[in-house]
Amino acid sequence: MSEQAQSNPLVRRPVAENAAAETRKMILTLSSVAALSGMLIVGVYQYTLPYIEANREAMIEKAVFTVVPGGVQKRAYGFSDGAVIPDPASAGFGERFYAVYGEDRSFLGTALEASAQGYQDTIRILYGYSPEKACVVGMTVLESKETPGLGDKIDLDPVFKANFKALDAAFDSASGKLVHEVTVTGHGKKINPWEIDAISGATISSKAVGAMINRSLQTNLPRLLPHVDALKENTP
Amino acid sequence: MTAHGSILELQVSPHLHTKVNVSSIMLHVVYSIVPVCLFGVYQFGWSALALIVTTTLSCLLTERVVCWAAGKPSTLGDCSALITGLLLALTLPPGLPLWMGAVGGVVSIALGKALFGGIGFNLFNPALVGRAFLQAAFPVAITTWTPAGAPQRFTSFVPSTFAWPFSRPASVDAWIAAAGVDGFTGATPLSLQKFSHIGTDIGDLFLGTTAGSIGETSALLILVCGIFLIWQGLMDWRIPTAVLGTAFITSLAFYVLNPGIYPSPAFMMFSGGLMLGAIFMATDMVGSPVTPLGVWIYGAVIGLVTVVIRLKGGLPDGVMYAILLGNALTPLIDQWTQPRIFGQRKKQHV
Amino acid sequence: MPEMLTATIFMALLGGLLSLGLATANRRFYVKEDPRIDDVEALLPGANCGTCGQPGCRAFAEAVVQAQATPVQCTVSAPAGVKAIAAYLGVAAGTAVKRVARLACAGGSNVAWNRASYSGSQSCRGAALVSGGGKGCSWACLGMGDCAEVCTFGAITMNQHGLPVVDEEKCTACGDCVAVCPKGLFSIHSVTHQLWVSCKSLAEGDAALAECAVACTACGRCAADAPEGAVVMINNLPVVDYGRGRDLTKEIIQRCPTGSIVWISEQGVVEKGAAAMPVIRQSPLPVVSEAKR
Amino acid sequence: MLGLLNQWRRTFSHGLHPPEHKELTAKRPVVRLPFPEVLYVPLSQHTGAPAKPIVRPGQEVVRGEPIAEADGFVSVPMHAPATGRVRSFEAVPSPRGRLVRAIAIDVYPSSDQAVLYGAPQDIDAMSPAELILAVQESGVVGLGGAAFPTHVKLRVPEGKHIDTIIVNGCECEPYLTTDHRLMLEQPGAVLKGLAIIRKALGAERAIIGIEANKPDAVAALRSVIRPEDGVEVCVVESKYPQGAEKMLIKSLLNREVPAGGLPVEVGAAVFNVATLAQIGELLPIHQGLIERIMTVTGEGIERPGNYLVPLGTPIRDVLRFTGLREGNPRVIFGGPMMGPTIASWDTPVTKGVSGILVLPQAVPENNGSAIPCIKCGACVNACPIHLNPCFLGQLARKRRYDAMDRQYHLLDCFECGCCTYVCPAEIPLVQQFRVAKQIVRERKAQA
Amino acid sequence: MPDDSITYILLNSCIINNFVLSAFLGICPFLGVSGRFETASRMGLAVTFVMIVSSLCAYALNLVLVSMEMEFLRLICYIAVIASSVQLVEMVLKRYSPALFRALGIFLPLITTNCAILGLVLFQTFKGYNLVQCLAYAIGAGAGFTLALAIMSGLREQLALHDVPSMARGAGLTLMVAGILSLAFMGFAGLGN
Amino acid sequence: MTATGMSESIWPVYTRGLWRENPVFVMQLGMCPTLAVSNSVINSLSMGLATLAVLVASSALVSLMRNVIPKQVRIATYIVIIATFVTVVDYALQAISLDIHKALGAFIQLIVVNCIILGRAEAFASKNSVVRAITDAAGMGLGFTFALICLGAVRELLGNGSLLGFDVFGPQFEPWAIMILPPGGFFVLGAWLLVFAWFKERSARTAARKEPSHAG
Ligand SMILES: Cc1cc2nc3c(=O)[nH]c(=O)nc-3n(C[C@H](O)[C@H](O)[C@H](O)COP(=O)(O)O)c2cc1C
Ligand SMILES: Cc1cc2nc3c(=O)[nH]c(=O)nc-3n(C[C@H](O)[C@H](O)[C@H](O)COP(=O)(O)O)c2cc1C
Ligand SMILES: Cc1cc2nc3c(=O)[nH]c(=O)nc-3n(C[C@H](O)[C@H](O)[C@H](O)COP(=O)(O)O)c2cc1C
Ligand SMILES: Cc1cc2nc3c(=O)[nH]c(=O)nc-3n(C[C@H](O)[C@H](O)[C@H](O)CO)c2cc1C
Ligand code: SF4
Ligand code: SF4
Ligand code: SF4
Ligand code: SF4
Ligand code: FES
Repeated sequence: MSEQAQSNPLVRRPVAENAAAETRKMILTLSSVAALSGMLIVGVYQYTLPYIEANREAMIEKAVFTVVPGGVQKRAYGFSDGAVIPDPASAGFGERFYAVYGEDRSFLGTALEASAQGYQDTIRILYGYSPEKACVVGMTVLESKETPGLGDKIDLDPVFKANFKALDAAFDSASGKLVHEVTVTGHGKKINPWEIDAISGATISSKAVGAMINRSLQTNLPRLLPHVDALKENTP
Repeated sequence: MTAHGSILELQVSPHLHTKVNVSSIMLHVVYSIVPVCLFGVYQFGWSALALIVTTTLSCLLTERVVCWAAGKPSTLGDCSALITGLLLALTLPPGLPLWMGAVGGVVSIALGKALFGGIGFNLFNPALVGRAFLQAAFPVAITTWTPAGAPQRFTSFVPSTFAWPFSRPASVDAWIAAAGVDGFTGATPLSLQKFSHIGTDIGDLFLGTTAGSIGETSALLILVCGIFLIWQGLMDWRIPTAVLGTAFITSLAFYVLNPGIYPSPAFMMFSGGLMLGAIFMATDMVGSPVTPLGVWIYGAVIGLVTVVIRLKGGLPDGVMYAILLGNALTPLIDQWTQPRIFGQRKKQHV
Repeated sequence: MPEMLTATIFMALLGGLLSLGLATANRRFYVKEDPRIDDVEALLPGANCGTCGQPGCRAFAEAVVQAQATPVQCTVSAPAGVKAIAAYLGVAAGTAVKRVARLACAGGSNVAWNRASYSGSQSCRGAALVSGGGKGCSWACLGMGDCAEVCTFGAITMNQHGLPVVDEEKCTACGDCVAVCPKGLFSIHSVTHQLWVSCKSLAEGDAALAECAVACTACGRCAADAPEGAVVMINNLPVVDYGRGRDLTKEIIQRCPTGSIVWISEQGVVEKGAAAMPVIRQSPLPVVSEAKR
Repeated sequence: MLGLLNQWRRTFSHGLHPPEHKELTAKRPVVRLPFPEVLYVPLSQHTGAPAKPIVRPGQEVVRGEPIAEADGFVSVPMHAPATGRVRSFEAVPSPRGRLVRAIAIDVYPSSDQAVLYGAPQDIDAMSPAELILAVQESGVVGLGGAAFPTHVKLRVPEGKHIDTIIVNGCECEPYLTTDHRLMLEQPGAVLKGLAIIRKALGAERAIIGIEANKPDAVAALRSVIRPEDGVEVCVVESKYPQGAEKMLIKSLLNREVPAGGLPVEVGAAVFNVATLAQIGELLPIHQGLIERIMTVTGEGIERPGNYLVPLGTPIRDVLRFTGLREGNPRVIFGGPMMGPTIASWDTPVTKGVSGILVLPQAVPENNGSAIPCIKCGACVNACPIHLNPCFLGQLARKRRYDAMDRQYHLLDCFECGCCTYVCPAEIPLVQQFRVAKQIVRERKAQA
Repeated sequence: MPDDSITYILLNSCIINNFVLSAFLGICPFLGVSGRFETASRMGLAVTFVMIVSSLCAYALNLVLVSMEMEFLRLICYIAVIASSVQLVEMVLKRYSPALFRALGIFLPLITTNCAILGLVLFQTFKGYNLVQCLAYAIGAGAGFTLALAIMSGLREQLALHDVPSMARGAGLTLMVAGILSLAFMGFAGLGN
Repeated sequence: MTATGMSESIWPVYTRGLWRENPVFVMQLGMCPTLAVSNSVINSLSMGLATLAVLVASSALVSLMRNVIPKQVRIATYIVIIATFVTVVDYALQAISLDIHKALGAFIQLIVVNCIILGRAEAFASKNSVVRAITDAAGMGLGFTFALICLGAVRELLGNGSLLGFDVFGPQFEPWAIMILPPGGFFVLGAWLLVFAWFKERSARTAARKEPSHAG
């Protein structure tokens, strides 16, 4: 029962008679533990980093090749003051986009990220844009908390996804605007190629997707289109 | 003196009592709900009737089972479970699969009432707990509307009505199309207004010839039934007044600011579940405050939240959530609005 | 590897800085408190989970020390830990002779008459307000069990005649039953007080018997049989002087005609004197009006 | 104009109006009840210290003779209600159930029972202090029900002044018609008593408050009031508990007696009409209170009516005279809203008993378990004190007495019973509150 | 309303995605300390206070870590800094304002090891909020936490007067009530779109 | 000093956390991750195992260092230790599967503040030998995992019609979305607690019936 005696509260601790030494001990313990932790974390971090990067790469690749059908290769780009820089340093999507190339190293299109507030929380998507066809060619949801069975159909409903197989995104460089704004219509009311047929019962989520694509196209196309040729050449 | 041989009874004063008791109150409420039910059946047909019967039976049965499990005498006699069942049905879309209605009934009574100790002890309106559960569980089914007055409503059931328990209901599109009424999509006035910016004729709203939940469509009928209850002294008139008044003022403010976007106050008042909620649900005494000031605050909160959800939120209607929120706030409201007692001095000691 | 070095140094510095800050603060801002709080806190798990209803372990320790909470309320502590705290705090409380609640009435429904029939909420306090509750003897137990209801320790049960019975094991002498009984029938006594008067009726002789078959008739035999002054008659009731210790013997109860003065054994068994009329009736007496009697 | 405004104000908020049932006896003039064989005069018929007997067993007493003297200031003497012989001191049941000491008097059956005791005294010549003493000697206590010694109310504390005397002729309890008959039959006595009290208090105003359901009483009083009397008769709304003094003061003067305070704090004093009538009759001839009018009524009575009953008559004898129907009755002293049921046929009537109500056996009530409070708020809207009986009731069930006292003003409940009357769940609220008040007081006394 | 506007951040963290009722953060104190309104409201205030302090500390710390490219130390640094700064605040309060300490301070140790705080700083980092947005986020989250706790305590005080079936007494019922509250708060979903 | 004295065998130390002192169902600790990530069995399992790992590792280390750490900084030290292991687990999980990591979201990092871990460190590990500490941690961690799976199973079954991703009810099943949503988490955990309370009450009642009564 030695432990018991040690922590028995009835045995009073000596009060601060040795305060300086105690403080030193405290500092020493905590900083050495912290230092050790730091070491351990760095070690683990460095050990797992390659695996994590590989995982992440695989995930991005999967998403990118879904939204630009036929893609087998990709290259990351970043926007920077009217130019596009290949293989930017910082990780993640954000101000980045991907140029996608097919089997024959031909340029198929780009994959861009967009986000907006949905029904529950922010929805993040990746969509493919083909300068060739002047169309959105695919869309996948990266992150959403929309209601299962309702809002989450934006990722699961094939009918809804079909909207993005060839969504008209013709750009008028003269005015710097889309020829037709991408709009969301009521369920089953889609007539024009630039319209998105909303999911019945999930109008808000559908509208969020439409709005974010529209906004993303509006901001990104002006700075992307001038460099399409460069993208075509810079095959990976 | 034979009478002197009799036994003296000891009773506590007062020795007189009103004739009103809990069962009689509940029974009168049932009487006043029945016309609303009948109108719902007239508008939406056999499917509506089947749903009303299902939820009611489900509530009654659950109540009975719960009493049995707790070893208590049956409390069916006080009719409160009957009200819960009827009101639950009135808030549901007419074509809702019956099995979902039954689930709603079980949840209303078991979760909304029995868990808290039964009648008088429920913190929240049981019928609305049931409906809120259904809405979160089956968001698609509960927003699938069928039009009012469809010609085949008394010859056929809405196809979704008889979905197998736990299975997905059939589509109602064909049935609605068969109604053949032009432009009928079954969308409710509120969602038309919110998502398509299409207004609805106030007269139709008032009389109740629009799509919607079984019992919510006719503002007129609900008003009449409510006035009957108020006249009988069985309902607190201040609550509906506060709810409707606040809703009116708030929506008027929005409307005046931007008549192009926001609907008129009249539309607000007569559309959706506001009237039903204000008259039959917000007034459930168990979940509403008892203090004079508290009652007004409670009503105002409900009115305000309803309008805010309708105009600014993601859902077409927010009455249910507003009332549940009002119920949740009731204990605090009651605490904070204790009346000044007769002759109370500013600072009182012993 | 430079990353590893930076990180290690960074963390060491951070750790050092924080602990230095805390240590200085600990000394600069030290506040003196009841040392027991620290000790109880040391015995607690320190999870600061709040499950006990107190905002953290220290607050719980404070509450326990101030007796506003009981150690069991900490669900994280193992039962043994709970006991340790209780033991730690209990040391100061000390130990004493066990005291229990005793009832001064034996007028169950089979022996005591009713004068009128009370129907209303089944609460002694409530009934007592309605013309005394209808029992013939104004001092009698009403038998609706307020005492059993308030006893947090479940020490009181109502017997078949509607009289409360105290389980002396469970009784903690908290006094709740004493406070609640409208007729003031309970009092807290040391278990060594074995001589017990189980009646409070101030009525005398036949008047007392008319209401209850086991009432004290104020005949004074117990007082006569007791050593001088150990039991005295005051207001038609015997009063025991418990200070007389050994003078109080079982002999005193022997000649009591109704058995209203009794001897309670160490096991809590109630013994009546030899002369006491046995009570045969088990079923409740009917409610009768006075005219009939 | 102001009068019209006042008319509007002549009530208080909340309260209720139960069926009156007054038609049973309202038209029946007061009849004298014959003397019983034995009278039991309890020594404690009033609030305050019991009187001290000044007779011995076996002693002969003459009707009206003092038989017990006041024990202190808050106490009054007793007078023999009939000529006879003191038999013994006995314990008799009181309405509250406790046994109390009473002087038992064997009534001489052959006596003509004339009041021989007493002598005229000149009221007009007496000073207020002398008047107060005279009121005490007459043994008069509040006949409105509380039986509070009237002379105590006449001694106004230092620094306070009573500007208005309110005469309480409301009789808001259902069934009772005692005050109603009295106002019809003895309006003069009421006025005379009022004049005496007014003199004793030096009050500027006097208002007689009568509920609107007694227009004949209003007329009777108005007919005897001379303009120079300066007495106003005001009609107040028929509503229970209009007769409670706090409510009546609010109705008539629009003043609120502070919570926990006395009427004197708002410069008012309230007297029941019967109290005043007795003072008006007894003081000039220096006699004591020996009998009172009471309504004996209810569905259990064969011959309901208003009777003049000698104090100390056991109800057995009262009911023998009025007849009692079969069944197990509830016998209530006072009105149905506040009166207690009594537990023994031997209970004698006392000064505070304004009526004996006999109701048939009650249907079994909700014993506080079948249906709990449904928070309908009816009680909150009925409580004239603006308490929250709904919360008080819920707390009482859980024995949270301290919270009831500290947060919900338990001690201000004056047990009018409005809340219980309206409660659809039939919860015995007042009973719970009485228990709670008792316990809270006990706890406070201990602390 | 743009989803990074101050108003939206406030609304979102307070009502739409209430920390307790829809984000599941800080459930332990929510269940434990919601028995009485007194305690609950003070706990709410204390949490709000700690949230603001932590949010600011974390914002600054993150700047340092990012500039040193040591994001992998984020978690450990956050928790260490939050814990120490809160403890420091606690000591200062105890010394200099016993009244305030009584009111708020005693809650502080409980709050340090509470998901809501760490959750807040982690989310604000993920969302990349700037200083003002961080502040708004902390205030909104704190207010939402207080709101949930206050409502719950009111309901539980009321429940203490009810004849709840014996098996439902305790955490089970509290969770059910929380569920119903969470249902009610679903009504605010999509607000501000 | 714990509590449990030395004479006790190791087995009860282990089983205690599983059932009698189950951290979720009995002690009601670590509720946030319990509710937040239990919307499917796989998430529950991953979270449970992650917590288990952190719990065991930190308990072991705390127990090892129990005689070195000064009292004043013990909590701070524990937190640092725990945070270290959480970070380690976080990276490990990212290396194993990003999908699961994403599903668990910030709650992996929030393991740091899971009261169970600090509670066990302080209440048990800091006062017991390494072996006992690890046993206790394993018991608690498994108990936590068990509770999470109890929740996850119900929520996944009703909310998605599947178990561990396998379709159970067939395509016609209408999922109960509420079960995946926040209210569902509260309801299911509440329901489990009610079920346990019911069992406890029933067994207490049968026990009381067997026990001879004292009174009499
Ligand atoms: C519990 C619940 C969850 C919902 N989830 C979503 C959602 O995730 N996305 C969405 O767009 N609408 C959602 N809604 C429905 C919207 O509030 C709104 O009713 C719908 O977008 C209207 O679409 P409609 O016009 O096609 O009926 C939800 C509704 C409820 C009751
Ligand atoms: C303890 C006590 C003291 C009182 N003192 C006075 C007093 O000084 N002056 C007075 O006018 N009335 C006094 N009263 C009488 C009350 O004002 C009131 O008339 C009496 O309690 C009966 O009123 P009720 O029938 O409305 O209950 C006193 C009453 C009590 C109980
Ligand atoms: C609820 C309630 C109702 C009362 N009703 C009457 C009444 O109808 N008539 C009456 O004279 N006194 C009534 N009283 C008594 C009065 O409050 C007050 O005590 C009395 O008028 C004082 O006069 P007294 O002392 O002469 O009796 C009532 C008291 C209470 C508490
Ligand atoms: C005016 C009024 C409205 C009512 N509204 C409802 C209601 O909306 N939902 C419900 O379940 N019960 C309602 N009831 C019935 C009853 O109060 C309810 O079953 C209780 O909540 C059960 O404790 C209502 C009763 C009255 C008198
Ligand atoms: S002892 Fe007192 S409290 Fe207990 S049952 Fe008898 S009268 Fe009631
Ligand atoms: S209430 Fe207290 S004193 Fe009375 S029996 Fe129970 S434990 Fe003993
Ligand atoms: S009895 Fe008390 S609480 Fe009830 S109405 Fe009267 S004063 Fe109010
Ligand atoms: S009247 Fe009765 S049921 Fe209504 S609130 Fe009051 S106590 Fe409750
Ligand atoms: S796990 Fe305890 S607060 Fe979140």
